[in-house]
Amino acid sequence: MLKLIGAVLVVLAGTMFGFAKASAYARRPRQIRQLIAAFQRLETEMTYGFTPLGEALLHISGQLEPQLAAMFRRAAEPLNAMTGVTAAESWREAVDACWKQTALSSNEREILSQLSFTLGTSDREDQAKHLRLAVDMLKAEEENARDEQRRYEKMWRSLGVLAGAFVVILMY
Amino acid sequence: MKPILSFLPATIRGMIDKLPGHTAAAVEELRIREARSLEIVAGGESRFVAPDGTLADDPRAGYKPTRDDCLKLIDLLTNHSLYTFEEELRRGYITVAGGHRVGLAGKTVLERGEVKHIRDVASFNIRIARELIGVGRPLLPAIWDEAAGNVHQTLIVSPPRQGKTTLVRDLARLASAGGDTGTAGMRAGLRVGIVDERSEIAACVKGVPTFDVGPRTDVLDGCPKAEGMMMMIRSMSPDVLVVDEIGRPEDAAALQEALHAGVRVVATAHGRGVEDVRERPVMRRLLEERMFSRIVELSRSRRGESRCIVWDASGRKMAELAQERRREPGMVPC
Amino acid sequence: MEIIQIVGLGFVVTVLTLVLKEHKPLFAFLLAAITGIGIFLFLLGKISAVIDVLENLAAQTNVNTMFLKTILKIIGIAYIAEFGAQIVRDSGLESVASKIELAGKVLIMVMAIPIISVIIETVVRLLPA
Amino acid sequence: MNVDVNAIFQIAGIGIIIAMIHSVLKQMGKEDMAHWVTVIGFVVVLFMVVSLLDDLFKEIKTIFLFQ
Repeated sequence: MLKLIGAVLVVLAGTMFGFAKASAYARRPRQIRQLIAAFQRLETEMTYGFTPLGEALLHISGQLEPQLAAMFRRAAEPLNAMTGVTAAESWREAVDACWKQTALSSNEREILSQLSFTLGTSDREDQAKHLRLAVDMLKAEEENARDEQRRYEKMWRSLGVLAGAFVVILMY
Repeated sequence: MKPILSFLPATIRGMIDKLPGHTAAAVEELRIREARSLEIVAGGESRFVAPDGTLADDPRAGYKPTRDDCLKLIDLLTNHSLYTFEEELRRGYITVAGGHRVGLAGKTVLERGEVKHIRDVASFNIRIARELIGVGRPLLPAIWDEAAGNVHQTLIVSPPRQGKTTLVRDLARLASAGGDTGTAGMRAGLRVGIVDERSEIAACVKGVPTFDVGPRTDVLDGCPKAEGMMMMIRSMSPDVLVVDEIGRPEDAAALQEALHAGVRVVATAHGRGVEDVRERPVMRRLLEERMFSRIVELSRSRRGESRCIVWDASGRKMAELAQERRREPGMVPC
Repeated sequence: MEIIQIVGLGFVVTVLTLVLKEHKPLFAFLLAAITGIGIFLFLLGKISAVIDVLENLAAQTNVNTMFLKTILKIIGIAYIAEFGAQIVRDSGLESVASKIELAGKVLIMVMAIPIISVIIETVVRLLPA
Repeated sequence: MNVDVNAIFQIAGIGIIIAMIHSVLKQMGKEDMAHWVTVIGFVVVLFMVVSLLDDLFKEIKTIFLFQ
């Protein structure tokens, strides 16, 4: 009886692991989508609203998923608090700190840190240009991520169950 | 000194922090030039700041800010948002929180023959704004028009860095506050409108003045003077309009409009003296038309005492005031 | 009724093997092998009873234990060779299977040599010189 | 008898699951992973078979060869 309960638990754990992995694949395109939307809003804030960067980031963070919102907030805080940190440093620091919690891959991270070099340091046109470039790159990544989602989401789900069953059989 | 520290990159901030207290309190300008010595102007004297925070007369001894310092400085000065300062970059200066003005120079970018913005900013001149409450008090009786119960149309003339803006700010405060100012015939305060094109007079942050400009004062922040004066007259019905640094043809038209509306104007202009101002076509026309019934000439001697000479429209000397410059640390709240 | 169990097991294993053969022939082979081992182990338990009886008989009739031992060894070799050959044959290696059988035969021969020599000696003694 | 039946089903189960994992991985284009999984499963099963074979031979030895 005890053995049976253990077996059920092991299978359950395997299944959940598989589903967690699969959901990471589902989260990535969604988060990239949100990042794209966020950058487009940032562009609007910059070119039409003349909103200072710190405030703009804070505004945008209100409409994002918790993990991404945390990243934006973290980047905005030192800027609004006037701690003498530059925008680039603050943004990079935030990306480094919050990247682990998001489902984003190293490609997106690279795009984000590329953006940090120009964030806030040039005129509107240039900012818009860089943001658009980042958006374009993110769109390519999104396509990529969707493709991967299609391919690997199901795989991880079945793999989780199967791995759980495998372990149970080995131990039974 | 304190408020501008937060705008400086860490390297330079460390040096300024180490300055002796009395120098730090008297700092008027901080000049940062890429690859050239860090200069500081305190009490009218220019010195260079060495990396260890000591002052030197030898330019070679000063700390030489790097490119990185300059990039960080511009990032911090613009609140990490250079794109919100495009108009200011076109004009060559930005005003940061606290009313401190930062002049910029570097490589300009042209578009159709006009300066679009400054790209590689290599020179910064940070002018520290000071609030000297009461500095306008001795002057107020001289420009007070008892008959109208208002101030005269006043033009304040002086070279840069003599305290025009500080003076005009205090005049606005005094006129707005009213009460016991030692001026005959002054009753309740007046409605004052400040058109603060460069955000220097009131140093507004999000529309709210950070300097004390009086309880009955409205501030139009960042607005071109001519347009701003019209807007103020139409919308806020002020008794007195305060503007900084007039001199363009459209300013003259706006002044005329103000006069017709019965609004008194206190304005400032760059110039060594009245004669100097008369040389400039727009100003000459204004003076010839007797737009200003009081002209105040402001100057500062080497020893640091300031002098005010007040003329009326026909060139008669009305008053002469001299006062020790009140620059003791306790009087410098900024 | 152990035979029913064994037949049932055989059926089940056959079905499983057929399923596995499609994807993983290797596992099908191992499955067949382990089934063979299992059945053999089961049978050994039964055979040991028979052998006990034989031993008792031998002890009662005072037969030389050397003969009995040799015979049992020969039977053992025959079984093992048969088992191995069949498993190998299952996976299609006919030639290896026949070699195993050959080895079994030769080894049985070798085992049988002492007995044969005793028989021949006896026969020679019986013959008039 | 019981132990053997268990082992047989265990091996069959492992075989089936390994086959499924293999096909899933192969479908998603991860052939190398699929191969490794197969190898691991094979080693596990082989280990079981060999240990059982060892049992068998020991038994035969004790019964037929009086050791």
